[in-house]
Amino acid sequence: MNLILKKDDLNHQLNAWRQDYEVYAPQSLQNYTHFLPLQDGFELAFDVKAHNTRIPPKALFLPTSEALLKFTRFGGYEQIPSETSPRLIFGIRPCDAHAMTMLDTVFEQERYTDPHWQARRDATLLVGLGCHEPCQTGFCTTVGSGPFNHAGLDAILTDLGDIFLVETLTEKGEGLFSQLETATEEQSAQASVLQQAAAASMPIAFETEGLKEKLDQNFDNPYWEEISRSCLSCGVCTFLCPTCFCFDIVDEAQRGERVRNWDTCMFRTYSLEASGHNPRPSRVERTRQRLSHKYTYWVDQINQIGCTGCGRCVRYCPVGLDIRAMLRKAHQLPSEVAHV
Amino acid sequence: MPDLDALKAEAKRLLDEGVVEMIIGFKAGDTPLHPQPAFFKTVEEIDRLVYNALCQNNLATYLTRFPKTQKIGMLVRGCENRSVNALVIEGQHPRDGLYLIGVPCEGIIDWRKIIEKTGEEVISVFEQSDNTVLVEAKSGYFTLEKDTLLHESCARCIHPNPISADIVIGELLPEGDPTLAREQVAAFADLSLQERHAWFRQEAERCIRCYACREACPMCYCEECFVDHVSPRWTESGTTPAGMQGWHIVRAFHQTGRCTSCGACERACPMDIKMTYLTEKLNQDMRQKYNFEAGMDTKTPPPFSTITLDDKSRFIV
Amino acid sequence: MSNEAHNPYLPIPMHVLHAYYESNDRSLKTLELSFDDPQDAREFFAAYNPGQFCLLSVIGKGESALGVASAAWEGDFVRFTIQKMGSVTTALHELKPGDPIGIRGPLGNGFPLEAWKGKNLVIIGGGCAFSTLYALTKHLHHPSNRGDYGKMTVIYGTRTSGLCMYKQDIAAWHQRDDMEVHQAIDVPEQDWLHHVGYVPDVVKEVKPSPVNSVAVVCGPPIMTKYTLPALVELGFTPETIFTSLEKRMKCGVGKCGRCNLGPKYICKDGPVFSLADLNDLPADL
Amino acid sequence: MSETPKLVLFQCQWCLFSPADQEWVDSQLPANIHLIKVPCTGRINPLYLLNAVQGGADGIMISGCLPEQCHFKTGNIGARRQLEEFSDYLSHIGYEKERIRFLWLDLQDRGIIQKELAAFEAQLEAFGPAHNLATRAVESAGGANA
Repeated sequence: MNLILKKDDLNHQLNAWRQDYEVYAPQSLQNYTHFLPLQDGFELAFDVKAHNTRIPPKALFLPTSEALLKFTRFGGYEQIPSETSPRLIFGIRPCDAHAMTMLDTVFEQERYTDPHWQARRDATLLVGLGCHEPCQTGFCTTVGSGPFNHAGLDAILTDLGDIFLVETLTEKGEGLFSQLETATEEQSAQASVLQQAAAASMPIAFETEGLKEKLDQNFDNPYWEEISRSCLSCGVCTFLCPTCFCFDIVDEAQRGERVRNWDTCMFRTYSLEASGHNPRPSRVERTRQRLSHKYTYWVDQINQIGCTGCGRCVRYCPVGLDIRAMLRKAHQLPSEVAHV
Repeated sequence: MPDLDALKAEAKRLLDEGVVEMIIGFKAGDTPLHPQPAFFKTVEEIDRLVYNALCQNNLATYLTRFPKTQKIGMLVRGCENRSVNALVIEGQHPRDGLYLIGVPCEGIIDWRKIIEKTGEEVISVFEQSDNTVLVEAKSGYFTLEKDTLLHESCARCIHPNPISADIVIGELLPEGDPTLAREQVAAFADLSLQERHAWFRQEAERCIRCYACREACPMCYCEECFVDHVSPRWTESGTTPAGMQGWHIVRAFHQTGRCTSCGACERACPMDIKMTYLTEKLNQDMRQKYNFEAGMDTKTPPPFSTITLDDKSRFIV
Repeated sequence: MSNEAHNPYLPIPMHVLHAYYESNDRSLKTLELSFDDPQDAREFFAAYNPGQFCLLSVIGKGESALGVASAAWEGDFVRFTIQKMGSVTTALHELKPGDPIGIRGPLGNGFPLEAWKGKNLVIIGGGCAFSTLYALTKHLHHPSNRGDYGKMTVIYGTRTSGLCMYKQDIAAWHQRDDMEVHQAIDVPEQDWLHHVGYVPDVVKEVKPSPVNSVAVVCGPPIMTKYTLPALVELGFTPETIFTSLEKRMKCGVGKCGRCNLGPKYICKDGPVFSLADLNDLPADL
Repeated sequence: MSETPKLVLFQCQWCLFSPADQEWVDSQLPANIHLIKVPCTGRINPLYLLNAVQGGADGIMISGCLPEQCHFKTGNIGARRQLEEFSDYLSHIGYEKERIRFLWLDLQDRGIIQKELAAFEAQLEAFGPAHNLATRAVESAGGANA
């Protein structure tokens, strides 16, 4: 259902939600924006250039560090209860919301479900804000997402100047906006034109057809060495990625906790075994893992590219590596090399 | 700006005559604000060499990746030249296995400042001869003063000229004013203890521990970093206050007497965390206490690895 | 809201029942652990299948993934043989009977025992990786299981005779008439009555028949690398050769991403894979 | 200040030449002083100090030998260079320089460490507890390593 939220009423609406939810929205932190809980007198900050918050909102579900267990005095373990207070994330961009649905397939599985992730996901509503002016480094339309993609969202807003057009996408989302008046047909049509124009204005960054096969078949190609030559092997691309989820589990003896921290396949120590053997000893193998995971392994697993094109890795790479260029280059790889 | 053609000609000569096997330089990036470090092995590849004020990485960080027997040519600015010297002192590459193509540096532009000033996405950037930068953005052109775009560590740079390059391309620049860096440290030291701590905490606690600062730093070449050490675990592993602060405290301290104030750590940080106020404090201390600046030659080891009995007067507390 | 029953990160509380060295150089130690809560034991053994692994957890040190080295019928305990390697395994070596310990598991899928019914089994192991094969052999020895399978051939190689694990049991196996046991060491030793040579060579020498057979190979990567082609050469098809993979693991339940191998996670999709599976996966080991 | 300051003493095992002093340090140290004995002050990694600081130590005393009296020739000199700089550096970001005190003992000295520790404690008491960098959640100072 399409509704109208006047921009003048936005703060009022957010405050009304604060009665029932802890409301997170992008606010400015130093030079960038970050999802922070709204306090009295809050000021929203939407990054006009990058659109996205610097750290993807996955951090609200999988914090950079969190305690999994506490050690008890007598050599036992105590669970840490999962957060379950109701939360609402306002202003999440469609690429980030789409990523949440992919991460769900990792954390919520039939056999094993991550209790912390699940509790937070179940307790959280996502209200998205579409990007009517797509960002420069983003390539959402290329990888099957889009500036107004609905995946993972309970409602999505389209900026129509003085008003937001609200499209409620789930029952919960409808409940959030039950007070609003319905949009006119013209308004809906106006939004729809805008949405299509936004998607159309994004160039196709690379061809995805046949990409998986190319990468699959060229596991040992010098291509990987070429694209990873200037890589520093830091964790910027993966930590800022909305679909990267790897973590490390570490015992903090002094705190008496078992914690999990974000980790990344780009670190040397990530796959280093106690024996000294490292399956991915250099930047070549690590870059291959990062790209292959997103562009072939995810496709095998859930039939979707594990990238939503948010463009953070491109924008913040300290050496200016661009995954789009890497994948364009991948198309020049030979197709019929036998898999070794 | 140095003459790019002269740079390329020299680079081509080095490869052509077999003086070096590879040249580390920059090539145009895939995005307008990010030229990429590049490794040129053939004369033909040199055509893609670029050098401009947006080249933000310290190329010396790549040096330790290559075998010590390899003959390497490298484009060096003032700070990179000194980083190379510091690495040579620490035995990371023999100096005679290197050919340094020096470029006097007018300062590195912080791409974030361009975006901040234009307020929109940038399509291309041209440096102009009158010390301005012409930025083509979505809505039109902006002319920006280059001095306002410089990265902080470049704005207070003391040694913009390569000091021991094998060849220098371009006119040497006047030395920078050493008081700027000193004043900056002094200004911070003048704040109250609580203010200084509040600043430190606010910076450190945005850290996500991606270690881009470590990887971008030429002097961080340890096989195993102290944070990766498992037993004993030196600092907390995650993004707890102790973990984040511990990382920033020790990362900078490990650079004592080795840091060349290039600022690559700060430029690499995805969270815009300030770090040079820490390293600069240590650099100033080294200057004052031991009259030492890192990388000024390839012989003098840093103060922490020179121990003399002359120190004894300082023992009287 | 409690997710007590579902938290896959919570170890089962256990105690060390027995701890003894397995090899003469003290690099291998066997721990037998008993459950603090009988309910945990029931749940564990209801789910357990040889070939599965557990994460052994030492407070303050971390967790280490180890294959289970006991069969369910042996009693209400779980056995692990641990090679001293990193900080966690060193801490595990220091445990004494009575010490508390936590384990998570059984994890992974174990050997496809149902599918193997009616077949001859060729069990090939090297070094400390033999532990899960020991569990398999023990499982098969139980009278209610033995009849389901055909001929059993065990080939077990170690670097030296002193490194051979489960010596008493293996000595007893030589006496059994329902199985064939071939032991091997890498270099000759005095009084050694069995094979001398590397496992792949011993396999070629023993020449197990591929007819109606499956082969299971567990050993160090270099042994596996050469044994798999040797089996193919003997006529085993990729679908009848199985091996167990190892990689660094943290969560053990397919979340942390560490043991990712192509589209699979070794922890939840493995650790047992057939050679046919492996041929479809990237060589990222 | 009513709270007793939490103190960590890093002691070079050679610096107390008098058995009586060493005996006092080994067995009669007040409960608020955590002793970490090291083979030489040169063995003290700045990370040890950081660990103490983050663990909530209100003060750190490093006792070692005078120059030319180091059992390992120059361990103390190297230590002084590094640790003094480290304490300078910590004072830059919130841990007062005065909270890290060096005590260089002559082999002839007797009964000095007791007085120095008492004086240091009095000074720290006047300072109050050090909260700034005490970010590690532990109960007691230096308990981090206990």
